[in-house]
Amino acid sequence: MIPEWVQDILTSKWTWAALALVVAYVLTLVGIVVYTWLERRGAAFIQRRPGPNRRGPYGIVQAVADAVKLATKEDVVPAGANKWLHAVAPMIGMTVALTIIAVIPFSGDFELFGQTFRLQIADMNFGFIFILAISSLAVYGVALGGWSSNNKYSLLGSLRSGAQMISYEISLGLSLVGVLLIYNTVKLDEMVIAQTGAIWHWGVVQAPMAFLIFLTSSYAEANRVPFDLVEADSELVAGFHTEYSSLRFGLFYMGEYVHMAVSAILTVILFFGGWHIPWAEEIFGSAPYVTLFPWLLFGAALVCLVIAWDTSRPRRRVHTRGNLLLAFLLVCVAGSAAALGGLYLAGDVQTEIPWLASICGMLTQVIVLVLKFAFFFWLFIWVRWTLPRFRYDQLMKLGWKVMLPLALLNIGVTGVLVLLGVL
Amino acid sequence: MAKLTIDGREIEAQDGQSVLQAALECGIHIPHLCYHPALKVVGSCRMCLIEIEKVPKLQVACGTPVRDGMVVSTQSERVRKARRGVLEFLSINHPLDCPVCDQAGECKLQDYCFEYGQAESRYQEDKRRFPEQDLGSTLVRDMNRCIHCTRCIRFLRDVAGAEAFTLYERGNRTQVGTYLETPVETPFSMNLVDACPVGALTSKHFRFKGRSWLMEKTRTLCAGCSRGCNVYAWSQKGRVLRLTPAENEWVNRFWLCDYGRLTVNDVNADDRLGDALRLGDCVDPEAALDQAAAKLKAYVDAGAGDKIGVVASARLTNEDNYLIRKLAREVLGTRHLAFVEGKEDDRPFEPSDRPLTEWFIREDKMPITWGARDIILSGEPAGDVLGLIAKARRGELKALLVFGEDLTRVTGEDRVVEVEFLFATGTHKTRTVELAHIAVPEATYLEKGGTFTNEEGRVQRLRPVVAPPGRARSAWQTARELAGRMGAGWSYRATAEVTAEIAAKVPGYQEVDFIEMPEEGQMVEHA
Amino acid sequence: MWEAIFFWGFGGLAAALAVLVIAMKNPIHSAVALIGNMFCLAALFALLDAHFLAAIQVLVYAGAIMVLFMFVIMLLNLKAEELGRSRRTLAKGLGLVLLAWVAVRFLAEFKGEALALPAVTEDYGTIESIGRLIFGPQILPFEVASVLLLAAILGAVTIAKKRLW
Amino acid sequence: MGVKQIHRPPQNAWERLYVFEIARGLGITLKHALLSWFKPGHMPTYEYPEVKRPLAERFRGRHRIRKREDGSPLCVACYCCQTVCPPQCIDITAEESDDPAVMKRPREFKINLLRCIFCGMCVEACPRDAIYMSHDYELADRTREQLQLGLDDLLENQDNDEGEG
Repeated sequence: MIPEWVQDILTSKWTWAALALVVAYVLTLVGIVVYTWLERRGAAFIQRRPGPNRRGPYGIVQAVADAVKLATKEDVVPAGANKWLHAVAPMIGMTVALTIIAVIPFSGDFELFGQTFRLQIADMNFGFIFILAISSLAVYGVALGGWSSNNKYSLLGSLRSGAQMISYEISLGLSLVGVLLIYNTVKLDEMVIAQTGAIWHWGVVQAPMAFLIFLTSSYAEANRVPFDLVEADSELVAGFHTEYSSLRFGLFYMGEYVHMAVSAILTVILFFGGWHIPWAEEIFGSAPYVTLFPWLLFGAALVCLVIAWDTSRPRRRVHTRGNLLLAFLLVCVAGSAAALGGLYLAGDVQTEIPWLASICGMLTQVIVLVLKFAFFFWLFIWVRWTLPRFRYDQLMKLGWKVMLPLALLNIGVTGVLVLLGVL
Repeated sequence: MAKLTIDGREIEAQDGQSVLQAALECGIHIPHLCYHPALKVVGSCRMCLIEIEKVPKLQVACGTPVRDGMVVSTQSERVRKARRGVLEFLSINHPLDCPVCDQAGECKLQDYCFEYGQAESRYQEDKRRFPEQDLGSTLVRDMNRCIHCTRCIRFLRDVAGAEAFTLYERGNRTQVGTYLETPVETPFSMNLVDACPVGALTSKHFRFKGRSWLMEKTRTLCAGCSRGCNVYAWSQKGRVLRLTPAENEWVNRFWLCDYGRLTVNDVNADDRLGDALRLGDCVDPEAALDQAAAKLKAYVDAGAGDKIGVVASARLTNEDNYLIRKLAREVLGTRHLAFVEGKEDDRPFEPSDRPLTEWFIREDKMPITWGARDIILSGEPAGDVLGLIAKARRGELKALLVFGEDLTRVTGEDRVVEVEFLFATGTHKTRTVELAHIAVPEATYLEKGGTFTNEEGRVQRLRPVVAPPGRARSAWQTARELAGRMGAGWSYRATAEVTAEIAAKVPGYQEVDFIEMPEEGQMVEHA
Repeated sequence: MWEAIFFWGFGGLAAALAVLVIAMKNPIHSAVALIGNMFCLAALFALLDAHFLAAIQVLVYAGAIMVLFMFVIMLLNLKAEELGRSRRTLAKGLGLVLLAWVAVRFLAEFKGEALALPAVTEDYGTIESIGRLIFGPQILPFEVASVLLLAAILGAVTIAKKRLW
Repeated sequence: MGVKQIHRPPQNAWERLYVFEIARGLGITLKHALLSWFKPGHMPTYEYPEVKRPLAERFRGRHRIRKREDGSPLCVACYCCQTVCPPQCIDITAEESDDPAVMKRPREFKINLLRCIFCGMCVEACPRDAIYMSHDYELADRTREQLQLGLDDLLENQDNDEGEG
């Protein structure tokens, strides 16, 4: 028989939490490949050029090549640098960004073999405070990285970004307080549930001011344009990561993308109903996500077919042949998805195979969440290639003289409205 | 003395001088093609036309003697127009092949056409065409380019003493050449290339090797014989391509013999020594000198310094010989010092108007036989090379130092004396160098500075033209290195320092000044 | 099992980092060690079910206060030679004596028995219960503390700025 | 030095709100992104290795030397190009030609492309119009030696393109 301690470990919540962490982190890191690809091609499209389109279908393998290039570069530690902190700083940035993923609910509750599950690593009763606490640590990666490089530009960049992150953290936190008052909870999953139903239950409708402040502050927190003064290259070379190369630079780089991903997903969960589709129950009945799944499958099959058609045809100007292998694979996927969808539609799965039904429902929720997330991630890129960079005094002015009073006002107004029973 | 005015300048000229000579002397350039200071005046090119006040027609400057009160204009519009006309006539048959012509860049016709000529010729008819003609081992004639100035004819007839060239045919068909196209057989044939103002006569040796404007021109000396002719060495990319005579009224006038010109082939030979040799192996010269010095020091320390023989050479410079002597006498402490010298020549030395063949080339093919006698002997008993070799053969010498000479050429045998230690320096891979225990490379006369004392007792300055191959250096530097490694505190850094010491120590050389030496050289008294 | 591992792990780390805070010569290293120490403390709070306190610990101390500390240290940017060599042997001796005294007292009190602590209630450590405490019975000290902080802010501004308006 | 005053157009309240102006900007960039996505053929870029940008008539690329009808170089080794070359990247060695009408021809004609500044002075200077600059600009290679053009390199691929002559 299995020894008792092994059973202990297997049944412990810690074990499953650790496992979920590993899965979530691996998926996040894989996601970075897509994010960088999206950023590069997005930037290219906005600038009317093709961007990376050589390696792999639509150039997606280019991101892997970038990673390999980064990893195989020489790891330079500048003379006079504080070696230990220089090594630790990029890890802090990355760790902080990854840690927040632990509290994000990716789906609602679903039943499986008599137990209730939810795609959330840590179900904390103080979710958003945890997020604030952890993201407040992100300053250290930037500050220590800049300081330990023994470079004036790095130090200036890190001080700038430190001040920027602290300033905007306040308005970020305060904007969340208003949301908190509306949802009357601090648990992220409960916040999502609070947005069920009509679209005016969504946070963005109920607290538009909080949404704007949150969005702006999260851009500033992620050091993205228009708040990327940290790496204002004309002034500071590359800011705090001037002296970083190889994988250490890669960690900062990936940290930024994970940060963006976390911000985007939080935006969805706090203001855009998380995995919910508005009026889902009204339209699709009592188990809307289970019912919706086959349609999603068909949609996915359609997308696969379009991509297959697109990759198999020779391209104008680009003198590369269509990717027939990929097209073939995609057609296969599309075919099997359609078959599965048909099968699902034909049988009454909800009553016959309840576990499959709940998994399908869960998958639908994840897909909905991912689609919403994709838009907000794209928004990061979109904004980056649209807006110019702020000047530092404008940045501070905006943070302290506009965002902070607005956030405080928002709390007051929301509080009054909640007391009056309007919200 | 005559006083005349040229272009508004008052100048004085000697009676009997032509206007052209007087003008050239005071730095006024009148274009001329057929005039050459050493040749008789014919006035055939009509290039030097000048306008003289109160003379109705334009006159040739080369053929008009100066007269007191003459007022000459060399740049008036009338003169310029006349010159343009002359050039147009000269260019009627002259081909436009400057790109392939060796004379381009130093061609007077080209220069004058550039200055006075018009770009387009009014002459529409065909130019006359001749094939190139081989004129013996040194010359190529291209009749197309000839402008019939007859400088070549005059040089051969009046200066070289070989009446080989003449004008034949008439008018438009006039040609210049040898009778029945026989080759030119004179040891001064290449002077014709210098004499020709255009590219009608070109040198086979220099043909297509380089362009005059790309080469560097250095005034130095020829080491072909004891005359010590002044030459210009033309070099490009570290290689001397040709030697041309430099004017020196007291030595070689305007001329240089073919033998002297072709000594440059020795310098460019393939068997030059660039690295040290130790019994056939290439080694680092520094290490070779270390070993040689250690060996010699062992002899000296053992009291066997006098058993070392030292052979200097009249092929080297005064400075080389001086330091070789100093090395032998003061560092090694040997009496056995000899030098290789050239043949005696009892003909008078002075340049004269007699044909070049009678006086120019000296029998003594060593450049400084007389200088070496002054410096190496300095009043001490003469050392004879053959005597030294004989001593070595008898076993009286343990080591032999040979500087810049091939002993097999002296003895006429294919072997060098067998001694315990044979050290040699050499410019080429000679037998001596190959058989030496240690041999180091040596620079030739075009690769080093120094002074030559010619047969007449004229000290002239030799200038380095190109860098020596590999790690070769002058014999005086080799001597300095050896002495330095043996513990002598010599501090010569530059040739001038050795020359200064020669001036101080060698009788008769007091006046010699390396830095301030005039172009014609300085005379010393042979002891 | 896991809780024990985490407790001893974070506890040991917290103690080690606390020692490093005073042992490190480079003030930045000390500051980093202090941040780590606070993080470990937060973890210990979390293990004690005081999640809110843990989050606030990280948010306020590690995330805000230490950042300002670090900025000051970074801007001073002391060189190794300026830091000099600490030679306060008296202080060190006194510290050791005090430590020994505390240890002796602690062991004398503890005697290896579990402390009798009240059981954790359902709402222990939640935001709601803490909020009720702070804004209920503890409202006076809370407000006094905030007035104190306000006074400190005003004082700092008055000292730093020569002309206020 | 005078001070240049820049007068920015005054912003009205709507513009000062920024949010809508930002949205307008986003709209513009989105328009471009969508155009690029759905009409990739209309991008003003060239997919370089496969598609080459049309070159100007006067483009100065790698040198070539024209040939006579019998295939020998038109060059007569006059050294004019070598003389005029500002970075001195041309190195000619002349020799006697077999053809008495030609007289002189290059034995070696070396161009150091690493030194060449593609100024075209050699083309200007050439009295025979023998040297010209082709439209060949893909000159990367793996070793320095491969970028030292010799006579054979200069004579090959004559018909490829005709540059400035």
